[in-house]
Amino acid sequence: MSRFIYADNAATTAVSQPVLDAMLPYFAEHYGNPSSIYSIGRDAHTAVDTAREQTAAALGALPEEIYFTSGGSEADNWAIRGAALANRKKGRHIISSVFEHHAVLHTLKALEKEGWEVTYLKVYENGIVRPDDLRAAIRPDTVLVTIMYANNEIGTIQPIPELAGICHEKGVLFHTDAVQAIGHVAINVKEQGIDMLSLSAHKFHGPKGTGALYIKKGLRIPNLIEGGAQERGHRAGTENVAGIVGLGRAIEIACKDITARDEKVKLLRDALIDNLLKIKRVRLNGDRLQRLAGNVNVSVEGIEGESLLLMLDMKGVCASSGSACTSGSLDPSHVLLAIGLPHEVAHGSLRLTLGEENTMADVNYICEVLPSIIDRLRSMSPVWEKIEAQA
Amino acid sequence: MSRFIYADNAATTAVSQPVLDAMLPYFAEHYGNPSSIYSIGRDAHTAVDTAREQTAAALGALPEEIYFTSGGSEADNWAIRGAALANRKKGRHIISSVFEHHAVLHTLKALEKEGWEVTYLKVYENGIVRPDDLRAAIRPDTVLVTIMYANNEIGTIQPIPELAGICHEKGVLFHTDAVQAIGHVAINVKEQGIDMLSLSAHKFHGPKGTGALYIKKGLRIPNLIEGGAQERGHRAGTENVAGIVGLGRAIEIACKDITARDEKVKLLRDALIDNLLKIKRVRLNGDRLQRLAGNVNVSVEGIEGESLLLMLDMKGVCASSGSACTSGSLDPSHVLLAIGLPHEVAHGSLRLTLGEENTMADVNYICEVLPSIIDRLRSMSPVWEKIEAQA
Amino acid sequence: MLYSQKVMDHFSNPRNVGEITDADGVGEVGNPRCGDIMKMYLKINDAGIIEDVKFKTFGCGAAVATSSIATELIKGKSIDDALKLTNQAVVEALDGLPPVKLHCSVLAEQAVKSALADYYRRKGIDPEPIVGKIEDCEACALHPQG
Amino acid sequence: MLYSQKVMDHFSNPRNVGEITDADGVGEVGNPRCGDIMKMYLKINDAGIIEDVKFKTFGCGAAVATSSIATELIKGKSIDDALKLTNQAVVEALDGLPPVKLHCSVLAEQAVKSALADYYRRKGIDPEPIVGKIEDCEACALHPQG
Ligand SMILES: Cc1ncc(COP(=O)(O)O)c(C=O)c1O
Ligand SMILES: Cc1ncc(COP(=O)(O)O)c(C=O)c1O
Repeated sequence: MSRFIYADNAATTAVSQPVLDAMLPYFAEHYGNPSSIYSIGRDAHTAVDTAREQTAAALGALPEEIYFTSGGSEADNWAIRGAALANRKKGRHIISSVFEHHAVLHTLKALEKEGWEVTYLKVYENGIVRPDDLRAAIRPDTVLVTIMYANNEIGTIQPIPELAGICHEKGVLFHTDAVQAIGHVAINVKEQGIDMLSLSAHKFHGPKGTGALYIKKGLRIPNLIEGGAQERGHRAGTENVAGIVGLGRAIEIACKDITARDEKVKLLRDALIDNLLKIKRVRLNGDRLQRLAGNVNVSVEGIEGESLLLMLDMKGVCASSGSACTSGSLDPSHVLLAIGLPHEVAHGSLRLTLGEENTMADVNYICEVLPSIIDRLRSMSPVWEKIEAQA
Repeated sequence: MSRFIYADNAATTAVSQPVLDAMLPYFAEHYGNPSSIYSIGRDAHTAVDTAREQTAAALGALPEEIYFTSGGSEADNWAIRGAALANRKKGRHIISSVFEHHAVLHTLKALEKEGWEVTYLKVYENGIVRPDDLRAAIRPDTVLVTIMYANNEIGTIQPIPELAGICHEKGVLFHTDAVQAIGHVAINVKEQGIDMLSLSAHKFHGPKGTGALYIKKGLRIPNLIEGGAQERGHRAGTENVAGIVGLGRAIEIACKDITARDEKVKLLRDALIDNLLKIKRVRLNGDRLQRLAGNVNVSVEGIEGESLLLMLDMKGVCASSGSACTSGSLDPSHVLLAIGLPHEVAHGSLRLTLGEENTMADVNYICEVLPSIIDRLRSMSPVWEKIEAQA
Repeated sequence: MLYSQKVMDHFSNPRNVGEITDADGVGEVGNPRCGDIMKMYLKINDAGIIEDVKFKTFGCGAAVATSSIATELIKGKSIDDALKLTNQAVVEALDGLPPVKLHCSVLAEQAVKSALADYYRRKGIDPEPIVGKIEDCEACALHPQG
Repeated sequence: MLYSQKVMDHFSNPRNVGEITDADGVGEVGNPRCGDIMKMYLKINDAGIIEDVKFKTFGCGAAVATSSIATELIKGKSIDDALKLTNQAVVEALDGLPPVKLHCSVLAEQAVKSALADYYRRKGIDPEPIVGKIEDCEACALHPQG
């Protein structure tokens, strides 16, 4: 394999050198338990505090509003289950969207079994929630609205400040899963009226297994993980110090110069989209403009996604088909079905998510190898045979 | 500070060089998402599988019985809450002990609020649960027994195989928090009849923020963290690959040659205990023989633990007073109260936990500096004044 | 999810891909909703020997590989032998399949049977007593919950 | 939990440790169950000036440091000034205390008041109108839940 192109940055990213450098001393050197009183424990404690400040600064939050977790999934579970339980007396209605990440959807499904009612807002063909739909869905017993900031598959960015504004008018809590948005969209929780926000370090060159939940000061939700007094008594367990340090450094870097970085990545994305759309019966999924700078998601009629990925891998290109988190499942992506794709087309989707490390040479290479792979798979596809016959 | 002696191995340990070496490639090199289909994703997947095999081998379990978590606390929460919810129909009675870790106790407290009933077995002056007490406590509606393998403060080892045997006779699930026992006690879940077991990597030279729950094949408990299909659909969230790799390597090393290592550490421990007991009004907490090889826990009458720790720190000695996880709290250790210490004596406890890195020179140094620190603190203590007056 | 080398070999160099225009039996199983369709063409001589076989598949790596190996396993064999092809045999011939992909081996077995059924039908023979009933979504039922 | 340098300085080199055998007022507050006891000795001259002060403390680093700084803050001062000592002043003089340790500053304030109350009591004066009531576990009530 002569070339290697990583184009799956929405699945995960490499830990960057400055982040790794920041983390390394906390494995074997400053290995103290942050709860300990002696010097190496205090060093660890200070390091966690610094990461908390870095995270708060990146979000426009206060340090005491940041709670470290084991990742985006835990943060989503905690926020949603916590808000539901805390407001049980007020009501049992929650509003979300049909195309949330499974960390949100499966938590909601579990709550439905326990007696909560959930309204899932439509996202239409462009993959964007409509504020008017939210306004209409809010009821007196609605206790929580949770809408993702940017979709992980098709990269569409939701009108979060507007949605949060509607919630506040009506006195309803607003949570957003911002796992895909951090480092790509300028976020200020205060200005945007966000009450709770989930994030995950490995999506922005931090380590896997570390995330955070922002909880607005004054808001109280029950703990998901009980035990020691870590995270001011709200999230038990010895802190993943190295991971937290990595998260802090990574978010600091990711939230600096978002615009400049995005401009660069958008050029690559748009070149890639333009080229892919030249291939017969290939369509772009999700709004063309309201999308993350690096996200390309196309459906290729007549072929199935996994074989496409395997062939791309043989050419050194890392890509994905639907969400990496659910590749254990064989159902077509719920996101693609949500924007109206027929099942068979949803099966043939390809997600290429670019980052600042990618170059125009990468894009050119992908555009070079992809058409022949598609041709080859189509030539052996009985589905394509039918499409061609009908055309 | 000319000397540095780490004697708080029960709070946490340094990541060892072979463990760190094993982890490093998974940050910036094999950074793929284990759910991905391309080569760097498959590398990560294989690495997680290897760690699962290493963990299973260390416990005498099957790889598919191991579920990675973010640490011991999450594993405890998941096991206990999960078993309670899964068996809700059978009954709502749980048995534990009074001196469990807070990750267990606080989960039980939360369940009590939700309608479960919990019997907390006594641990007596020696800090050991009596099997007959367990036998007497089991009721037809008992669904779970959770007893820690070794106590984190006083290091006493519980008669787990016997306790598990009683549970099986009666058809009750048995969980053990083995966070402190791994690498110090030979554990074989099959031979010892353990249904669920929690562990945490950072207690045996693995990284912080990674743990595992062993769940016996065939046993099903609901998820604590919902979302993607990771861990065969039972624990969502992108895997902390580097952390899991570290856990695997660390447990492999820790569970090899336990006896030889323990013999060495016991010599240090016993020398330290013998010397400390020569100091006036110092007593050993917990059974002298049924205790972890590295655990020394003494009460020093007339002084308060934290000042002792601060003074030791100034002499380069890292120690702890009660559980590091709860040092945010000012209440005296519930463990020391459980073995019958009066409050004021419980406040003056000192835990020194030795590991294989410690030497007899370390022990000698501690024995050299400690008496004068104790003298100094006693000389300014109004409590000591009274003890002396009464004597 | 890891594929064996054998699976990857059959995926990247699938044997017997294509169509047989004058086939004696053609079968198609699966459905695009589920993400897998296999179409199999058989050329069978008067002695009841499968002289040639070709396939076309829409599906994942395992779907392609199981189709490919199934054609190899029946090519040159008698109809009777081909009827004995099981999904286990397909899995074994590929040195195993990930659990989530086992349904592909079922689909490959069904594709062969479906083509044989067509062969009998063309001859005016009711295939069901010989080939058995081919359930439409037998394979889909194996899909695990994500 | 991090202590300021000032706290660490007063903990490692506490000022005015000891007893005054012929003290004019002695106060003891806190209780060993809670983990903190402070005992304060005052020598007060006829002009109402605190000429000497000593303390003994059983407690954490913050308990020792707050006792120490409290003695410094009142030494050489008039009784009236000493009565104005607040726990906030103690905290400020130490460049802050971790939130879980704030109760120590309350205890230090109470120790001074308790010694002054003893001084008045010895003089046959009811201290309560002057010093106020010293609640037994006022400080303990500040203990946060772990
Ligand atoms: C006995 C015991 N159980 C559970 C835990 C919690 O483990 P962790 O801090 O890794 O969540 C600890 C240590 O902190 C422990 O000593
Ligand atoms: C939108 C979104 N939410 C949540 C998650 C879950 O994050 P993690 O895998 O770190 O738990 C992901 C990524 O996997 C995501 O893309």
